[in-house]
Amino acid sequence: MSLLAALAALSAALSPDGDLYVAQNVFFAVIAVTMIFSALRVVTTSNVVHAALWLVVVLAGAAAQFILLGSEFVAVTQVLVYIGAVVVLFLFGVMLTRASLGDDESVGEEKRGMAAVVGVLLFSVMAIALIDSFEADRLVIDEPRSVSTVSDAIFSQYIVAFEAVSVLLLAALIGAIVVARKD
Amino acid sequence: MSFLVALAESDSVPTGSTVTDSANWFLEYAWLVPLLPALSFVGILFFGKRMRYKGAELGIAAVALSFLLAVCAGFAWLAHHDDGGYVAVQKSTQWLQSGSVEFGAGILVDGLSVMMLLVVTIVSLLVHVYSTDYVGDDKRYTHFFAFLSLFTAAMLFFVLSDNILQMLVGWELVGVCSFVLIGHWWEEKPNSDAALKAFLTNRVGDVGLIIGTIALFFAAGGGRTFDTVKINEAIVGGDVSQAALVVASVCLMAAVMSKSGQFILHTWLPDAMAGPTPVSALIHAATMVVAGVFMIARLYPVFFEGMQIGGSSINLMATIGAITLVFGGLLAFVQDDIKKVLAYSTVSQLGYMVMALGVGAWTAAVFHLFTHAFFKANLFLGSGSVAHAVHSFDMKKDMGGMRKFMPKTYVTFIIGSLALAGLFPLAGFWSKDEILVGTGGWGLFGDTGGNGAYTFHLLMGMFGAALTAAYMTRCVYLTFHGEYRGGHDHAHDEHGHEAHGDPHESGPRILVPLYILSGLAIVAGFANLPGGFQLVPDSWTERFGHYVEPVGSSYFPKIAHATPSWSLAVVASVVALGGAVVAAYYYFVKVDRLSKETEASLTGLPDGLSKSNRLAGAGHRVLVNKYYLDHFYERVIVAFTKGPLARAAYWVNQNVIDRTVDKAGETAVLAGRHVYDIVDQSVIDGFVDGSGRVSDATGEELRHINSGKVQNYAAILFAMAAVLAGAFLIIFAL
Amino acid sequence: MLLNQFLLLSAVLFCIGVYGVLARKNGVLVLMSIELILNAVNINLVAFAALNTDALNTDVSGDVFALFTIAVAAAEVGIGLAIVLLIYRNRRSIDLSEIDLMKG
Amino acid sequence: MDTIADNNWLLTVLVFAPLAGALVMALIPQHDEQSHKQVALLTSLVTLGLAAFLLIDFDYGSAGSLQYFVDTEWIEVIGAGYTIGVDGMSLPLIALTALIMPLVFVYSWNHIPEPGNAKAFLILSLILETGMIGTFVAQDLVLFFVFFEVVLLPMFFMIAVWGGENRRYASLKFFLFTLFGSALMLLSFLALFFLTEAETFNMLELTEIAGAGIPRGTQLLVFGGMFLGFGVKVPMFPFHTWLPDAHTEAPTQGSVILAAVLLKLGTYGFIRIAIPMLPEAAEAWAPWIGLLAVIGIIYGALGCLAQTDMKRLIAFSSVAHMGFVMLGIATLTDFGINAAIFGMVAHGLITGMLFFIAGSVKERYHTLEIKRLGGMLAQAPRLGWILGFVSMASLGLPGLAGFWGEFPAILAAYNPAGGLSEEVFRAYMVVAAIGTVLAAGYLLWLLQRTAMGEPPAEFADDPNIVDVSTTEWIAWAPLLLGIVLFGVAPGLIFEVTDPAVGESLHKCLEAGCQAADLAASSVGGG
Repeated sequence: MSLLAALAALSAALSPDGDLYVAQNVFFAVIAVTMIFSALRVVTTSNVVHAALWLVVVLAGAAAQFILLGSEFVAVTQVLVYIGAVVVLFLFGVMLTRASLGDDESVGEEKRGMAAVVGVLLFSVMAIALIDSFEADRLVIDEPRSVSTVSDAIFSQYIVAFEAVSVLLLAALIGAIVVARKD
Repeated sequence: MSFLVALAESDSVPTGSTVTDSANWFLEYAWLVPLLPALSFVGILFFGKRMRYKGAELGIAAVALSFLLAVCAGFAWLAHHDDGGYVAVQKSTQWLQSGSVEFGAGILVDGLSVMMLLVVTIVSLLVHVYSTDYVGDDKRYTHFFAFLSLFTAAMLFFVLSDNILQMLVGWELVGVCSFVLIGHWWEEKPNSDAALKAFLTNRVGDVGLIIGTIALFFAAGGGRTFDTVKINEAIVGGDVSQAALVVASVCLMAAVMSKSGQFILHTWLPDAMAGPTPVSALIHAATMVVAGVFMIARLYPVFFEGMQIGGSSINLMATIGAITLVFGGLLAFVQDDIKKVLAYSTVSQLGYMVMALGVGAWTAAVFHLFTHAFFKANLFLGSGSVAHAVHSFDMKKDMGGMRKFMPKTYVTFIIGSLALAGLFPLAGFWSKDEILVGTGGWGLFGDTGGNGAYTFHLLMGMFGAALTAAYMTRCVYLTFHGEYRGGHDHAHDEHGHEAHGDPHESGPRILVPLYILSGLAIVAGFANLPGGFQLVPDSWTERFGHYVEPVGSSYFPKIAHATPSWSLAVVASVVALGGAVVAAYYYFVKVDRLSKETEASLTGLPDGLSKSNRLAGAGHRVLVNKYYLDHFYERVIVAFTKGPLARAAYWVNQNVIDRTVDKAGETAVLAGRHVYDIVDQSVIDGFVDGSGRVSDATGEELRHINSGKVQNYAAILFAMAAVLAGAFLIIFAL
Repeated sequence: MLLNQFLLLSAVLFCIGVYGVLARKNGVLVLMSIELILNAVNINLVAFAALNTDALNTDVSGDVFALFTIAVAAAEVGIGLAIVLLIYRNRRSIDLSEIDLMKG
Repeated sequence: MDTIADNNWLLTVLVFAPLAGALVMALIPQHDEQSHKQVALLTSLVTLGLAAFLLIDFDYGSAGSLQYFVDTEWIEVIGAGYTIGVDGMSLPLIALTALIMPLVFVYSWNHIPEPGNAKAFLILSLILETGMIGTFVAQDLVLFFVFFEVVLLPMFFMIAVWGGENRRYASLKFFLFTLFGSALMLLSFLALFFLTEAETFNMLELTEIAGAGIPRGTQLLVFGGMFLGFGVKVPMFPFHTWLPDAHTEAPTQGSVILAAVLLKLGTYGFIRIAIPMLPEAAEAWAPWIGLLAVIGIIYGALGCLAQTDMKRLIAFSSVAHMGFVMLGIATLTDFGINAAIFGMVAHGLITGMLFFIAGSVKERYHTLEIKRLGGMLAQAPRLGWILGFVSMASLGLPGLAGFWGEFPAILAAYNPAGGLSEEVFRAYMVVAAIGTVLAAGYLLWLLQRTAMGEPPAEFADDPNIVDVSTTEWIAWAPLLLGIVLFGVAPGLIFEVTDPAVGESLHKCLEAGCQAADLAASSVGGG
């Protein structure tokens, strides 16, 4: 059973008309708000471990959005790689650097102000551009894109890039070892 | 002998045109004349030190060969002219092409350029020979000869040019060679200062030359040509607007003023005496300074029309010349340095030439150029000979009575002086007389004709003649008569020698050039005996003008020719003689007696009335200070440009433009902070802190951007990206 | 659903990430903020993939790119953490404001 | 447009040969400095050989059209192609680049600046060479931009690592300035892409379109973006402040490359991209460009007079010289643009040479402070004479290369293109002509204070001060010869550039730009 179908079933339960699109919008809004809140926490909390945990929420939210967009394979990968591997890596990093759990980091106010201005500026420009350009585009997602389509694309059209990424991963692996080893 | 065969060849002259491209071999191949010294320059530069006579032999050989070629070209021109009239030979090839316009390079051989070839090569040859002795033990002997060759080559290149672009090249090359040669002894600051001054003053004039050249390029006839003949023809044909000609002639006049040392831009010329004497002879007699005069002569239609010479009684060029000739002559009076006397005399004589061209007496001007080259070179080399003996140029301190020690030099110097003073029958007399006639201002016993009635200029010329005779008398007296005042404690002279014993006569390599030049100073005048006096057969008169002046050629304006006048000749001679006699009386009688009575050194003696008369004293002071022009140039213009102006510009650079940029960067970084502070209600704190930062930053620019913190860089990066994207949006919205 | 709602969400996340990168001192936290940025990009990519997919046309390039990004992000975190670790070992601190090797 | 079928490989090889050399060097261990130097020199010589072959094989009869033209798809999605080609405008600059680099490597033979590490230094230089040649052959805006930016980083590192005391500041300033400029430039490129209906980055097509269909106001803005991008690189007057710092702090080789080639990327951009693609806007901007150019001429000269440091003085003189180049470009006539290209080459040779000299002086005297120097002619006569010679060339002495960049630019300003005000440009002409006097002033003054006079006491018996060494001779001789050669026979360059410039302006004319009607405007005057 595809996740999207489950979603449809859920929405049927919620609304008597069983309108998939309304349900999608509702889910989007809920997840988006959660993500934004969690993201804000990630960048504002003073506890590193908390930040990592908030990050998990954002990543999970992103996975949910992928499902809404009909891209199940990406969603699954997101959960596996990000939540499964990357966040764990972060937690290890926190432990190894002994940024003692719950340690307050005092951020210079000057920097926050500067960063906030840059962020807001960036967002406003992007928002204007996006609203201006994609006002009319609607997404109609009835069924997920199958994994086989994605795999076809990866192993035909993007085979070279795929190989390059694998080399990159290998190189990163070796690089990380070289950089981090103790001698 | 191939050249004899070539001489015998007759020239084919197409009818109806006054320019041909096929002629006698020596005329067609006249470009060899500048090429030889140029090659010798390269040769001496690279191999000179290894040669037996350290490169001098190569230079002399090349210039001698050039001289021979020039002589042959001279004969060929005579034959060419006799055969077909005044038909210039032009050989041209493409030099470069830009904007679909071809720029040629070539030679224009006519009477004027052939005459210049002769003058330049012979003076240069003699100077070369003279130099082997004069700078014989100089440590940069080879180098000296190399640049002497290049100097000669540049001048020859200049006079042969068939287009003004090429003339510009030659003109500047001459300038740079003079820079090198004047600064030959660059160890001493005054010498390098003089070299710099010469070059920079010329450069100022070059602004005029560049603009004038460009104006002519676009203005003349079909447009877009530098070809001298085409430009001149267009002007003669009336195809060029008067406005363009006025602009061009005034601009070119500025160039002439700097190069030919006309009043207010002449100050570099006496300073240029810092160079070795042979160089001074070459610069002031035959080459550099007459370049300006030559250019006027070459582009005469431009000036004739632009300055409206015909039918007038005053114009810019003639007036500048007249002022120069008088003021230069006055300055020559107060100099103690023999070379400076001659330098100011050159200024004055150049004034004559420019004035002559300004009043329309073309032939007279060019003829004066011709004769002046010989007697002035003679005088310079003579002064060098004396200075060589006493190791000084100071007439009052270190000379006097030299005729006893150096009788041969004395004789040649006297001949040169008389020729310069314009006394009959030496060269200067004939040429100066023609100039005075040419002013057309003489109406005493019948009108002499000419291009206008330049009476004022005639009077100035007369006065100048008297002055010339007088200051040369003073110079001769101070140098050669009276008691020998030298031999006391000597400073090092330009060679770094100590003087020892009495001065003695110079050697043959110095004397022979002097003999030749003084011989020429005697006979050169006969090249252009005035016609109409019935003293000599008509076929002997006005030979120079006949062969040199492009009368009837398509690139020369229709100018009127003055008729010689007995009365004027006599009056002018009397005036000159009068100047000489007054000066002779003062110096040879009064001063001589005074100095013998008081046994006072001449250093303390007054020149003329300056001690007894306040006004005259003030005049003397003005003259000694060279009309304060140098003060003006150095203290005011140069000092201002180098000092406050340059510093101000630099200050603006560092403190306004740079600071603006730094501040912009700073502001970009600080913007966030300030906004935050204001939002955070700590306006006062923020203000104080911020102003502290600003004042810190004045000492250390870009400090905040440059703090080396990664995140600041990243902030700038993102902020700039946002701003750019915004700009992009705005462009799209338009 | 509108395309824009995803894009704007992504923009918000992106800017929050930028803020984090600029404002945090702790190296690990900066890396986390970078993850936020990358995720924002991923949402964009997948959204466009969804836009380009209909009955006639199944262009899944966006999905593929998102996968690549995830892979690259993993590599980046690995290297980034290794560097943080190294810095910590050398300087006993991972405070970025103390890292000014590039200072002139 | 595919004019030549064979030899298509030539340009690609020419561009990427230095990069290949750099790759080879990356494999050689760092301590083996000798082989690094050898490989670098060899690579640049091979490149020079290829450039020489290009010079020989180039069809001069049709110098106006692109040759060795390659047009391959590259990034399909955005319509960017791998489009390269060479015509008379770019040929001299390619040759200049290919000539300068081997000289830099020869000079590096025993002048690797502190703190050493020949490997990195030479590899960066080779990458620079690829970037520079690539910029000159690119016929696609994206490709052009990529090469343009490839140049930036190696130069940044060269200054930041091997520079003088204040190197961080200078390198950062250089980086920020140029990055700022190129960002705006990229913006303009994108605007061109979207605003012309063609949706292409192909420079030929964009030149054909010549801004048709873009409203005038937008054209002006887009040109403004390019103006900033290229103007910073040139650098033009108010954006020049990075240059003296960068030059002063950069190692000798860096200064030479910067002066000889890098600055030309900006001016080349003007004549290759900005003006042909937006002729109408160019006409509107031209008086302002001209104004900034003449301000630059005077201002640079005044700046020079105020300097106490030899290298900084030379750097400021670049501002003045590039002012002449920009003045030529601003006239929008073929005279002017030809002069500009000549000026670029001449300035490359002359100022490159001056920086070499400054480097050698620094090495001998350990200072470049003009006050402390003196008497070079006495202690190192050949060095002194070369300085004198190059100064003469730099101040625009006829018969040497500098003249043909200056004089024709002034000439062109007398009679600018049809739509431009004659009065304004004639005023510029006079100011520029006065600039030549100032140029003579500061250069001769420099010469007098450093080369003439007696050697100062502190250096009088310094055994370090020796005359020109063999490597220096080898590195310098081609430049010196070039200065004389192009001074005596300027046609060598003018005849190559003239057809190309004519072609380029002709296209403007066809596109409705009111460029110079050459035949009609022949009678000037008053």
